Amino acid sequence: MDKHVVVIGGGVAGIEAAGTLAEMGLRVSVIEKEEEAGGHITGWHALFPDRRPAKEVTEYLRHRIRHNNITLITKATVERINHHGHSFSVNVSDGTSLNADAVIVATGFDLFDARRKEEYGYGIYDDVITSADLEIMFASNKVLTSAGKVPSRIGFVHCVGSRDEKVNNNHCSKVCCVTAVKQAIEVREILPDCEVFCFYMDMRMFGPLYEELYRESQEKYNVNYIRGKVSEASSTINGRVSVRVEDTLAGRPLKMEIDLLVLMVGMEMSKTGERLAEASGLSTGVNRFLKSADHHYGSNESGKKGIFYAGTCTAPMNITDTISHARAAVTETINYLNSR
Amino acid sequence: MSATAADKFGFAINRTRLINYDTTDRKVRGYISEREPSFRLCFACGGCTASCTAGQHTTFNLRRMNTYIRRGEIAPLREEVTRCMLCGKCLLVCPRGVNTRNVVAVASEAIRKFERNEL
Amino acid sequence: MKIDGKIAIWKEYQKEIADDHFFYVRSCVRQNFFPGSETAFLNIMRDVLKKDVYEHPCHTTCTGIGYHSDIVPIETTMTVVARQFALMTEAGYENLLPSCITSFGLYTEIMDTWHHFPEVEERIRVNLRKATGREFKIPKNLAHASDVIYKFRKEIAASAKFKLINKNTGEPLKVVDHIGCHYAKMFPSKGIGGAEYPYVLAGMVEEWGGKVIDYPERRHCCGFGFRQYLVQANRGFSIACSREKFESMMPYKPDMIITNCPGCPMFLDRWQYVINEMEGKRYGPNNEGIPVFTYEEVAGLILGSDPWELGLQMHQTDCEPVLDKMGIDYDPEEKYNLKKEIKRATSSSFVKV
Amino acid sequence: MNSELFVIPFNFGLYFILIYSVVRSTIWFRNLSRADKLRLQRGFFGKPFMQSIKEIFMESLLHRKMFKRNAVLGYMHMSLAFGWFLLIVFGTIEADTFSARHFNPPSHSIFFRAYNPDHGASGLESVFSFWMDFLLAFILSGLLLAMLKRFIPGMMGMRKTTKHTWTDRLALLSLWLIFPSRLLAESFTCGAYGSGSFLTGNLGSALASVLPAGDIAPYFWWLYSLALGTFFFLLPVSRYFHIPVEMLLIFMRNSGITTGDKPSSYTEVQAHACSSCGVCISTCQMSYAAGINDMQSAYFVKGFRNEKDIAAITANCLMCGRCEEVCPVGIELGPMRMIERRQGRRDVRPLTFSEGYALTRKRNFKERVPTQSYSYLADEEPVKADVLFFAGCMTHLTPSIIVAMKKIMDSAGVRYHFMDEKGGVCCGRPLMLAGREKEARELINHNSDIIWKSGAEILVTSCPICYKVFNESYYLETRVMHHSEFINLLIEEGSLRLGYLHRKVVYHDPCELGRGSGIYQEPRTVISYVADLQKSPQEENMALCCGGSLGNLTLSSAKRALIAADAARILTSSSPDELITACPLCKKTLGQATEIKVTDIAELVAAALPRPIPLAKTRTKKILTKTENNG
Repeated sequence: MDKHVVVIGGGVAGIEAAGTLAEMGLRVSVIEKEEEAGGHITGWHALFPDRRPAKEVTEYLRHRIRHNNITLITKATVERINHHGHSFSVNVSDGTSLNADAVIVATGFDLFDARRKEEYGYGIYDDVITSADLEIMFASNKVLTSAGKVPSRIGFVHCVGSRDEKVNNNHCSKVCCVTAVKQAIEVREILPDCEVFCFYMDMRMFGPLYEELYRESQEKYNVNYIRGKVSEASSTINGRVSVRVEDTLAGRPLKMEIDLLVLMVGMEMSKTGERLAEASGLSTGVNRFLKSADHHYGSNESGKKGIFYAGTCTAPMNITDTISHARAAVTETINYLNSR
Repeated sequence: MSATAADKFGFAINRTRLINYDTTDRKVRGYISEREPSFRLCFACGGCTASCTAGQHTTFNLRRMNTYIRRGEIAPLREEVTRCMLCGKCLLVCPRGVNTRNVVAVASEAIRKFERNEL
Repeated sequence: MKIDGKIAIWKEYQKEIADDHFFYVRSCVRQNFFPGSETAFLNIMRDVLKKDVYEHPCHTTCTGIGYHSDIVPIETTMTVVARQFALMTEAGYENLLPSCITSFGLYTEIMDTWHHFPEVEERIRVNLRKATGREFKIPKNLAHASDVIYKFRKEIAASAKFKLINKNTGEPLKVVDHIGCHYAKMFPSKGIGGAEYPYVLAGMVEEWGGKVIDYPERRHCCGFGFRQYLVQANRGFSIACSREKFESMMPYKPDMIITNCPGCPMFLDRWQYVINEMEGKRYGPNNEGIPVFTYEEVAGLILGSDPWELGLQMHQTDCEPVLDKMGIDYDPEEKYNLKKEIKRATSSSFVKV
Repeated sequence: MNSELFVIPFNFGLYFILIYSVVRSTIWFRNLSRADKLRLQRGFFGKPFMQSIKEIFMESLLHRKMFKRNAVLGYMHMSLAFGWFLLIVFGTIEADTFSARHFNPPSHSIFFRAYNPDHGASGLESVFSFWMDFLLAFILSGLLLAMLKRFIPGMMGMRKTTKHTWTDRLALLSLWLIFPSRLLAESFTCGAYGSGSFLTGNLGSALASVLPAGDIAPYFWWLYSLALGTFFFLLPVSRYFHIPVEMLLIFMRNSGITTGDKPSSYTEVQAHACSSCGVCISTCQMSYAAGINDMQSAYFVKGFRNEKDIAAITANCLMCGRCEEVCPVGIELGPMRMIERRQGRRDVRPLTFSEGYALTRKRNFKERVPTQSYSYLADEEPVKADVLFFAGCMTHLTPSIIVAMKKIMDSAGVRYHFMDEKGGVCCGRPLMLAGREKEARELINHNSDIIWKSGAEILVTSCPICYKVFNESYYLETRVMHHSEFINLLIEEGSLRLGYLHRKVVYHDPCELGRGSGIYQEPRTVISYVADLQKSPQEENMALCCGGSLGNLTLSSAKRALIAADAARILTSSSPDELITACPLCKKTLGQATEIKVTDIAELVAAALPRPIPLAKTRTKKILTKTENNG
């Protein structure tokens, strides 16, 4: 079957879709806006729930993309998908236009820009960082404040940019809770006598072994959990971050000085994805993610024949679900191409 | 608030209800966690309070007590902790397998010691 | 503190402020809290900035204080505000310039309500016509007095005689800026710099040589909240709020506090005395208390007007320490020389700059 | 034998221990309460005297209980104890008949061979020396088994051996030296003089042919005497003090003395009577099921005796009572542990070696400072009823039992009042188990008041824990019955018509109902009335604990699950259709540990009730002669 499929987005979903298509003998071109394919996972150090090194998965993906049926175009974005009869043409930002028999949209997500939650002072107070920044620190196996000091107390704020009408993101990003627990454990391993706090509204341990990780974080690593949404962060005279929250279980307001505040930033529909959807007439849901034709049995279909969705462009997902979703997208594409 | 302030001005400065985590004293929590490590496992679901025998006759709330202990708020617990009958129903209910009965037993002792700062 | 982070946010909240022909509406309480402020403002606008600021003799209170104290229903307030707009339209002005933060918040709220619910505006027009027979147009631009001073802070700095700098140490004065809650907390886009890091007073202070302090309880309310201080039973909350702020700013050893609202200077100033009476605790460098100023008083000071003419003697916490630091000479005996005050009050040009 | 110096260590040890034991026993006697003194005097001169003597013979010497537990184990203990006893007796007779004077000093008989190396030639003498050799062989066989037990405890039905203190190990070593050294001493002497019977003679001649027997013999006599001396000297601070003290304990027990609720002379005697034999460790489910081996009764009593800080191990016991059932010495382990639980925390300093010999112990019993108080309990409006049904806190978490009981009582036409329907007040036993005696009394008074005012004739409870405290600590005129007894009563009086359920079931005796209150038979008769009751491996007084016991304050849920799993596995080894128990706590704990359905006895009976439940007929039987129209 010498069909040609264009995969927009070279993240986990894009690579997996391309790899599977290539193995089935189709010609695939992958268009990735960054210098390198791999997606957000390249910045990650260890993955939940078993804290295996992220390198192993990036290795798997790097191997996957190296198939000779795949041509990878990096540092390029796609403005529009044009539909002519049974085939598509895709104009790429570097001026070229690709014809394709089918298109898989795998534009993925953007990490919420924590600056938009001004009250947490990201970008203003030195020791307010995001979970992604912390993960980079883990790569160097050293967790230090901006002043190079070893923190004696670290706070994780859940639901930053998720489940929050004020930043127009009412959806839950699913993976930040379990990431916070994982990072809390990693901090406690690197800094055994550093107190760790998680400020949460609900602990959403949705996947397999997630609840066990949560229990282990309490039992073995003595992580503290305070139920309440942090309202504001401010800097103190001794350069720490002062945090205000209501301990809703005690029914009392609470204030605490922290050396490092980690914001668990959520997932949003990627900006480039949004522009592409608009230009190509693909409908997006209330949470601005791409709207699948059917929640239950058509989550890969876009409602337009020949255009399929894969991965977190439809909804927040962990890596396991993203890969399965990508494989499902390939099946749908192959069925479509055969039935045509 | 001193009595003079109230009569001189007709009002006094309200005491803050804020828990300042940097100044609260959490010795009781340490005392309990040492003797009953499962105390850490509590995620405040309230199952114990729901099944509590004493809880039907008086204000005894084990979930709130655990939370207050974690925050070092010991004063409000002085009377409450003495009301538990150690009947053990909460043991059978706790989804996390916290040894709630031993937590109360150790807590009542710890709080008494804390009040007489023997801790 | 990453300053570029703040600047990035300040850029996002640019506000459109008219540059002349203002219709000035006074505050109903500021005159007796800090008498010199509004007069100083008018003189600065007219004499220094050469702006046309018209003050209609029949304009009234915006009844915001009543509305926020649950005494005056919103419909009545809206009708009074409509009458203010009518006076402005009749006087041929389009740029409304309220002196009070609560009024500014109220006008913004009402205009926004009318924007979303035109039928309410219609109903109010009918009310006004029935009550006074007047018609009104929605003001083209609404800016608070501190916005205007912020906008022309450079011009004021140009003709400034003093700087917010400690004369004998050369260090910029450490200034706490406290913004009235109704300025930006309800409509962040309507405040310069937004609600989290408002820049309206910070801009002035930095322009005039001072250094702004960012202390943890910066956002905390000063305690003025109408139903808090009006009702004696709640007064304890009001003073507790002020104390919370003082405790939080203490470590930074601020030299002065600059405010832009009728209530904040009043309570931040008066409550220092009450806290001292109740708990024997004084704040500020060497425990002399932290002087509290309105932005007009600060502008007046750096333009070199006589502190007593600015009404600084009305402050509960003495401002002399700041005056000494800035090197402003003042005559201590004249402070309470009322005879002179009465004579001058009856003279034609009340405040000479 | 020229020098008789080697006798000195033996004499010193023997006279020391004899005097010490007598003095200490008199002190213990003097410290008894007046009532106990009278009991003991009556015990010595009354009927119990013969019973005690018989028990001393059967237990102290023959170790009958050990035999019942395991023949090899029994033989081992019997050979050492009874064998040594006979050795001494016949040694004295031998010395008496063959020496010039009667009533020779004890050393004379112990070292008889040393004094008469060539003894044993004529008829009677050879009979005696043969008999003495036979006894020595008998003891040595036991000793061999004892050494093997150290390394292969399994061979004697023991799972683990006790971890001994260093004094015990030293005493053990000296005990193990005594008989081999006697054998060698006698053999060398016989070898030198060609005398000796089948054992010492043959061994002697074999040794003599190789070694200069005559010169070596004295050294072994010295070793023999030294071993005896050290053993006797260490007796008061070692586990072997159990030898003399157990006899005193038997007399005290048979004359009716029991453990009170405070440390007393009797608890002292019991503490010193414990031989750290380890039978309780092998029986304890905490050991073999949950892998906890530091809190068993052997260690508790040792800690109690040496005043160690045993607060932690005191609390970490299920109070199931299995160890008390198998304790060969018959120490009241439950009450002893409860004494320690009632003690408040105090700083305890373990006794040093020399303090071990002190004749008196100043046991400061520091009462636990009450922490709980229940003044908030409002007086409840009493409700008149013939039968009071007190479900118990735990039963509220197993509603199936309550539903079943209601069906049964309605079907039997019982006019009952469900006393703790709205949650009620705890019966007080869990508090008592945690040593909070005074606080429990508050709850007991509250509940007693309600029961008194209800004027009920029968108080039925579904929880054995409540049943035990109602029986033992409440002062009630009401007849207290566990619901299994009550159902049995209803069946006997014909108020309950029941069908037959063709189900193969096994019954688990809850600790507090079986061992705790002696109710073994009623539940079994009720069950076999409605279903096919099978035997289970460990039943009645040796029934397994489900692991959920409130007796243990500090056990983690994971360890409880291990015990429950092990108990459930054994109980359901005959794979019955259902596992029946009579306690809500056992039902919940075992329910989580096995696939097989775990139901309460009330549920089984309720299932056997004929469908539909007939209108209650008049109750004809004498106990509940109430004419009723409806339930």
